[in-house]
Amino acid sequence: MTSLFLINILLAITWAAITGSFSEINLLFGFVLGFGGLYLIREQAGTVAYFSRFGKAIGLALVFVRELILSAWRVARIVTRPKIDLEPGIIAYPLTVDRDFEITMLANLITLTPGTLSVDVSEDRKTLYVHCIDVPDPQATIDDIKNVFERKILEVFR
Amino acid sequence: METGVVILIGLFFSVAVYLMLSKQLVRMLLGIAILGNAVNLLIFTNGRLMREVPPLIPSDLYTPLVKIANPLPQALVLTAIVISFSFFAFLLVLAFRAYQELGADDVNQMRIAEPEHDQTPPQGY
Amino acid sequence: MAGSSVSVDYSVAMATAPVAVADWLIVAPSLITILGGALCLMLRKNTDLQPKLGIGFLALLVLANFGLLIRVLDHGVITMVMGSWLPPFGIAFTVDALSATLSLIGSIIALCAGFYATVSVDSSGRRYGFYPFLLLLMTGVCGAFLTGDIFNLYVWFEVLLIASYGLLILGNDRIQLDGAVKYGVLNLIGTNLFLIATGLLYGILGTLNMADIAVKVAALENPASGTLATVAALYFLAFAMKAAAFPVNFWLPASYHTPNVVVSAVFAGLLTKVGVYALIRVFVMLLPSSRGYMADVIALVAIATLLTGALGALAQSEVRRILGYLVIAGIGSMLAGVAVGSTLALSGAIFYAVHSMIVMTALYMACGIMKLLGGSYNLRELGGLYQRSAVFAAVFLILGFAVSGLPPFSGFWPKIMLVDAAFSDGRSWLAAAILFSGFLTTLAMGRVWIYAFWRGGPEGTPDGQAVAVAGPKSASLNGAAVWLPLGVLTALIVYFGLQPEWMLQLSTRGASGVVEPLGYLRSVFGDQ
Amino acid sequence: MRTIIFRTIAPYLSALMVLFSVFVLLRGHNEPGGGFIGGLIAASALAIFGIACGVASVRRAIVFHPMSISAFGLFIGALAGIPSFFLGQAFMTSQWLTFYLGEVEVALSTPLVFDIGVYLVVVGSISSIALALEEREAD
Amino acid sequence: MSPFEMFASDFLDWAVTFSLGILSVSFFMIVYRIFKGPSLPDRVVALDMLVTVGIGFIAAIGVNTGYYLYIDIAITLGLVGFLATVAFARFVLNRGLAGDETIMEEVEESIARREAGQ
Amino acid sequence: MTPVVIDDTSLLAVLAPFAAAVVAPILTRWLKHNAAWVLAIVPALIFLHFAGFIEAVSQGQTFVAAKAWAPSYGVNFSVYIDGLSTLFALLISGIGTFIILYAGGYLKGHPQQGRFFSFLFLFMGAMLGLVLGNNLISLFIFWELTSVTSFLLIGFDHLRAASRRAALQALVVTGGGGLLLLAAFILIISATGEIEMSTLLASPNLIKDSGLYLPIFLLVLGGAFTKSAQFPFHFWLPNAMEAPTPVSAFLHSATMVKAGVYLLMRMHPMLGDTVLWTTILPLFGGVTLLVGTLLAIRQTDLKLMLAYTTVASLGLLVMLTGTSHEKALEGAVLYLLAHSLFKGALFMVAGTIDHEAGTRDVTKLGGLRSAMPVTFVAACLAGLSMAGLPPFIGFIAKEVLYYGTWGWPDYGILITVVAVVGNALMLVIAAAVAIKPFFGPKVETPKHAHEGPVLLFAGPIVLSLTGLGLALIAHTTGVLFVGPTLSSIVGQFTQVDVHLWPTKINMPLILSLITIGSGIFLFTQLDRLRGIMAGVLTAIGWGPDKGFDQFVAGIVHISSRVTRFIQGGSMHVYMVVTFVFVGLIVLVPGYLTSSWPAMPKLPDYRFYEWGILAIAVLGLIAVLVSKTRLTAIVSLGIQGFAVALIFMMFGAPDLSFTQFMVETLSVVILALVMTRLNLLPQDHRSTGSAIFTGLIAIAVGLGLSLTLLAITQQPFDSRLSDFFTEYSRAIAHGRNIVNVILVDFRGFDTLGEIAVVALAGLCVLALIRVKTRPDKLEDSTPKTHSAEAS
Amino acid sequence: MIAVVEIITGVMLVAGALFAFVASLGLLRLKDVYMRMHAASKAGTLGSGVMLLALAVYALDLAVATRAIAGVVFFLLTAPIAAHLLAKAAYAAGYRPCADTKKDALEEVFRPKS
Ligand code: NA
Ligand code: NA
Repeated sequence: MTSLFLINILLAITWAAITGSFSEINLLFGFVLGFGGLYLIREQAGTVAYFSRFGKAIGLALVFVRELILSAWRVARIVTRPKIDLEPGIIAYPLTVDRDFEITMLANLITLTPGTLSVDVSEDRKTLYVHCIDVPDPQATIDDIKNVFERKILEVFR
Repeated sequence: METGVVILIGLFFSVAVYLMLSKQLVRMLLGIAILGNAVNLLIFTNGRLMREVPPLIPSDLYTPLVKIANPLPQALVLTAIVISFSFFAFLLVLAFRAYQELGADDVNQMRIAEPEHDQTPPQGY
Repeated sequence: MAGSSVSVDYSVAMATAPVAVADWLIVAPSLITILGGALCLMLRKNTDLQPKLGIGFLALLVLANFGLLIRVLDHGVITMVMGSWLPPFGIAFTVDALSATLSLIGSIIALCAGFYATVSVDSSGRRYGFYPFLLLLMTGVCGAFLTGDIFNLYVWFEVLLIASYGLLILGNDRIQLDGAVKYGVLNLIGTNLFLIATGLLYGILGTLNMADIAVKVAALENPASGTLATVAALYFLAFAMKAAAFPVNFWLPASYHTPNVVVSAVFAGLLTKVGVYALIRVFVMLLPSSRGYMADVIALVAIATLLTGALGALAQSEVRRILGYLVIAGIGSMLAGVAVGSTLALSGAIFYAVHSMIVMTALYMACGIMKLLGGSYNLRELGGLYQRSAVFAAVFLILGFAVSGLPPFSGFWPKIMLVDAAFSDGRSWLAAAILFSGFLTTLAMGRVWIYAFWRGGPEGTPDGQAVAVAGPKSASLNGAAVWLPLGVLTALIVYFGLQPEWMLQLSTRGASGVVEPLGYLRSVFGDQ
Repeated sequence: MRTIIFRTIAPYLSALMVLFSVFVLLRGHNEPGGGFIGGLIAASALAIFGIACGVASVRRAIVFHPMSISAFGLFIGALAGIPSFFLGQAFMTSQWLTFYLGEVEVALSTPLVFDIGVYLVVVGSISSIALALEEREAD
Repeated sequence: MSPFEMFASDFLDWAVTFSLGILSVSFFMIVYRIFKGPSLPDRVVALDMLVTVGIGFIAAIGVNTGYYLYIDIAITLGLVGFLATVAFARFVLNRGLAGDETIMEEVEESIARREAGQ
Repeated sequence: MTPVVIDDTSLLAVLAPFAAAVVAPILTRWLKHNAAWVLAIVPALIFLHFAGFIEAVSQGQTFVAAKAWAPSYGVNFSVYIDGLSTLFALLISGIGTFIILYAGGYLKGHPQQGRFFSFLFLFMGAMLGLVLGNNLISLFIFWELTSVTSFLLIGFDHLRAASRRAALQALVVTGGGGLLLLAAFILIISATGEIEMSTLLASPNLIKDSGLYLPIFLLVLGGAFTKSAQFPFHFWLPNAMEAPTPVSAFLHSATMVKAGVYLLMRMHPMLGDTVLWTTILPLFGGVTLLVGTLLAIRQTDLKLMLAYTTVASLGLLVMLTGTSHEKALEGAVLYLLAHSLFKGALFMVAGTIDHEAGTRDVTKLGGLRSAMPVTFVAACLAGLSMAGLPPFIGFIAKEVLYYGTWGWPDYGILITVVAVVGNALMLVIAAAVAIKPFFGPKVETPKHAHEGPVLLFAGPIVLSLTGLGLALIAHTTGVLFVGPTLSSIVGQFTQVDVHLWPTKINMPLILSLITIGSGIFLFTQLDRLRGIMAGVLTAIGWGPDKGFDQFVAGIVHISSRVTRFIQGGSMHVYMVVTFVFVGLIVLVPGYLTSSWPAMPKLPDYRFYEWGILAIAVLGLIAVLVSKTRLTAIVSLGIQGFAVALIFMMFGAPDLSFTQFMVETLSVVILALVMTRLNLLPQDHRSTGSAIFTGLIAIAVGLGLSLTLLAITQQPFDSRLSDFFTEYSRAIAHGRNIVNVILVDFRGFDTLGEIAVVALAGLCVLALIRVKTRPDKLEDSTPKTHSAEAS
Repeated sequence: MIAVVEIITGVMLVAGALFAFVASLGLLRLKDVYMRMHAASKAGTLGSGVMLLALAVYALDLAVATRAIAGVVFFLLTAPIAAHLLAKAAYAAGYRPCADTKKDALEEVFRPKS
């Protein structure tokens, strides 16, 4: 429940930020609204426990912004080549993380980072299928992901 | 200012009508959607056009200093958009159900209310 | 900073004079129906409570409209400006004899339908909103009759249109879906034309308030200028579609026989008449000169409509479809009034509108009873109803003669007024068409009568013999629910036939109100 | 659509969107926005929620039937015009009640109530449509 | 007004014009993709992209006119754009699984292309 | 002499039958057939009431009574009492009395006897209102009422197709004619400004001077000829014999059929004595007379024979009225009186024979003399009067009318010949009907014939005796009835001297003798005559009666053809027609008033604004050319997106906001719906229809563009928006003017709008949730199935 | 100060626009839908995000800035999900990746060779 409360605070702050007035009345109102918002998703809110690691999430976010810029740059380089010859492929990435939220984060990060795009997660949640825009060596890509993102995610959420 | 938009509106109407004159219910609906836009643009243009200045009053004034876009047509169009959207949604689902039950997308094959071979009226007394 | 902190002269922007409580009657119909509709919609799943609620609100509506009419007769034209914003800026509801009369009759019809529906609409129909639809349909109808703002009129048109969709598809029978597609698309086109015309009119005059429009159009040095002419023509087409006039009447015969019979009854009573009302209001009051130079066209349309309707009625073997065409024929008569445009003609049209509203509704209800008694809507399968119920037979005969315009029933008076007006306007052909259409209608209804009532049984019954009628006397025939509404409407028809004076005065007053809209303008702008 | 990734994020997205919709609604009187747009945003939120987590969970979430919400909106929308009756003013004449909590000015007004009515109607109807259609999908 | 400030404002004007320019170009490229397809997913991606570019466009106009309120429109556009993409994804999925011929043609085509080794 | 205004008793007298109609069923349920005795009091009292006027009327005095009915349309419920109307009122109420009695006996034990009584009374009331009516409109109302009630009476035996046909025939013919009469009356009113018969009669030349004489005359004829069964409208009358005998007696003796003649006589001062009148009326009357008698000859059914002679008599009356010759008119009046009496009596006799003997076929009857003595007497008296033999009123009538025809300067000889032939043949029928069944050897009849009850023979005997009595007091009859009636017909006070026995041998007497002689001869040849006529008719093979069926069938056929053409059931056609008219409407007025816009100059859009417009265009094209509807939907998104950008470009953030949302949601809903639709990908139009529809589309677009352009080139009155801008914040406390307009300035629009949204939601719910029943096409009875839970 | 802001804004606008352009180019040039998604979901998102932030910077207004950031976060959350859903749907529906695609691990999941 504490986590719920936490995220509610978070929503209240978001509200205040959006409306641009941090007066207590507005925060209070934001809290009420946030409560309303959470009420809608009370069933799914089991996952909110992870928000307790809010701090580390910031760090992760930074990494991920950097990666995003890189990947965008890479796309730019690819598409501006006079002749595009790539070896795309869909690889099966064996997941270590097993919680919905972790999987989700990982999948999103992968999508937003260079040359990879999560297509699907296997029913047993053991495998993440990733489309790579250019995979001369699939294993290299897999390791790359393992060492950069999955590790980060694990240390953020465990 | 208006000319370009006016011509565009004409095009909108033409396309809308052309689509509505299709025998295919779905294309008719696309036509109706476009017709809605055409009408909205028409009302909007009737209030005369001016570039960019929205009808908002700055937070430190009671009446705007600069000339603003005509707000009334905007309000009317807003109402019209909402209404045409509601009707569009309804007709869409209606078409869907009609297709389900009558098994036809070609409106000329929808002949249950007015059967092809209609009974002739009774004679005699 | 709050607006209150500056000093503005409210009196230049808002009506500051206190509003008499009785003037809230102007908005009462809209309020009652919206609140009632919303309430019924909230309690949608309580199918037992719904009819009680619905009928209650409809009864309130009738009372309100009655009060409104009284008020109008006492005080002349009355206006309420919504939000107190001075006309032409805010939306004004301006009620004259014409609006009040039609609004009252319409609400009476709705109430009757509400009663009738307790039998003919099942729990599924109630669950999926019969009463909300009916109430909000009335919001649209009354709003359309009472409003004094052209765009607002458009909004009410849409309200009653969407409500009518809901009623039309209630039950989702295949035939209904088919009818609804045609009804839906064609009517949507009609209202879009209305909207286009209104947009253009705003572009020309820069105003939406009807009284203001009337003033500005009158002020134009050339009221027949091209753009205005186009606008007028567009309005005519839009309202003609709404009114199901030839040659844009397709939607009506394609759909009116498809829904639950009580829905047909409501439609027949209300929908097309709103179109006619709008035609009168806009053409006679707002764009008189346009009406002037379009008179011949309108007359032509009227004649064509009269004949289409009457011939169509003769061509059917399904009673509800016959009635659908009779609705159209009636519209022809009203258009004739608009074509001539004199006070006499218009009062004839108004009287006829009232008559047609009542009689068509009653006929469809009778049709429903026919089905309950005889087990079919088809003339080939009907028969022997005369033995089945002499009272019902009498009622149907009265309705049949009334719709044919035979004396001494309500249809007779407007008919002679219209013929008279047509003759004095030198439009003998129009007069002839009215009479001939009446003749064909007599023939059509006579045929219905001899087949469904006098003949001993369905087609093929041996001559001189009576066979047991198909439909077993349905339980739903017991109790007042079906008979009371039909009785009330028939009584009105006979009353207006035997005692036409009141309606005559009312319609004359309504007509002169639109021909000479001075009272209307005064009521909106005050004495200037 | 049964995919963990979507199902995990959707609720939060929806919650954020609902929040945003209320924001858009409340500031509509002074900035672009208002009941209708707010309502549409909220409806979209519910639609996303429904597509991701199934209609049933949405229905449970909003407790009332969407059409009842819509009806309620219509109801208060009409009611909002009535207070002026008691002041001898015309229907829908706006009434303003401005008071201060701390330094924050809170203005309650009949137009606001009306706009909230609009919001509810739109949320109710549109989500009702979306959910009904989505349900067909599911079955 | 210092030369630097003048340069700054000129630069901004140029930047706005430039960005609006290339965004317009992008628009056309996207529209072309929508025309061309070849497959529905391609078109949906393009539509999604159209929304994205639209957001940028709105931002640029916001800078150009100084109406920051356009940012809300941009955000909303983002929201509903996402909804649209989701809906289309769903559409593609169901149609594909339902074996709708209009989609299957496209699928065959994509397979054919694959076989053809393009 | 100006009419004397009298109290409302006469009005009540007219209304009395309607009251009786209401009580009749109750009374009958209570007293069975004996109710007739009580009910007959009503017409008897009416008779006495109007008898009270005879004295004064014979002095040339006239009376009016009036009650305002629909004053704002100048309609009164009023009566005008003069010679003509008095005579008719007396006939109607007098004969009516005995008809009621007769009906009591004739329908004894019939389950619907009560209803029958009320029909009779309704009819009687309508007739009285008609003949006494002073106000044209109220006169017409009663005129149509007679058609309506006769419809009910003729169709009384409704299980038989023949009755239904006859009833419809009567309704169509007489009702249709009524509409012509209505037109005539309305023309009269608008031409003369007068609505009361009395005032019109006061200045009879109003119509002739109005310039509308011809149409009015023809329309009046239309009404009168249909009602009075003049050739070629005579056919409905014999068919009306399907009605029970009392009805026939009433309809065909005194009343309904004579309404036309009444009208002609009533309008004679206003319309008569013109070339048109004196040509057309005698022509049609004469033809009708001959046709009627000849057709009567070939009948064997007593009632039909009488019916056709009624047609003939009406022809004779019209012919005489047509002469506008005073003596002939006097003959007409006498003949009218005589005919009412003997025809009423004979019908009842025929009915009695039918009732007692079980057949009406004259060839199967004979020797009833002894079985039914009283009826026999009545039959003889009436028959002799019909035959025109002394000392009966029929004889006097014949004398006078011969005198009149012979003396008529115009076509005197011609119509005299016609009259002689007609009368001779009528004598034949009289003999056949009144004499033949009673004389000769007794023929065995289906029922064992014996004298009927008093209810049955009271009528015939009284009426036929009256015929005798009036003849015996010929002079008084002339003074009291003929004179006053003639006065009203010719339009000024006239006195006549009627006597039973001719004073000297003169032309009329000779003509009578010829008539009688030839009549008796023909009677001996009756069977051969019948054979010849039958042959002739089968040779002709067609008659207006068959014509009626063809008319009805034809009009129904035409209507169904027309309707199928107009309402073909093809949605596509409906759309095309609709948009053709839209196209015309947006182009034609502009063309007629040649108000095209000035040539516009290219707007100064920035390149990216052009870009937006271009995208819109591309989107539209994409929708048009899209091969599959999926592409179409996506392309729909493009144009909507572009529209939103256009709104933003012209300073409408709220609009573009909304447009973005709505477009997306439209696309979403489209996608959700489409998921389950398997539709034809292509929009296959033939090149021809593509061009045609394309032209329509272009016309609409072009017309609207031009109009819009012309409008936007005019100066704009922005005072509404200025007002909103002025007070949006100052009074309405809102800085977003658009939103303030939506929730405050024009909040009522928005209220309606959300009503629409709510309803749309409900509609869709109903559409999706309510399951369509297997294939039950229409049903208004409560549906048993229930919908899915929601 | 204003000048600096203007410079930054300008730069961000240009950068964002370029990214968006690149994304569109990718949409145009890349071979199959899956590869095009790469372009859209990365460069596109970044481009619009940056331009949104540019507006925020230019506004110099906390409310606007926070809203911009909220918006960007939202995009970053939604873009990959949109791509994922679409890719999954496309693949499930049977759209094959282009011929160059050497390895296809999903092949046996959706179309197992039996
Ligand atoms: Na739209
Ligand atoms: Na109607």
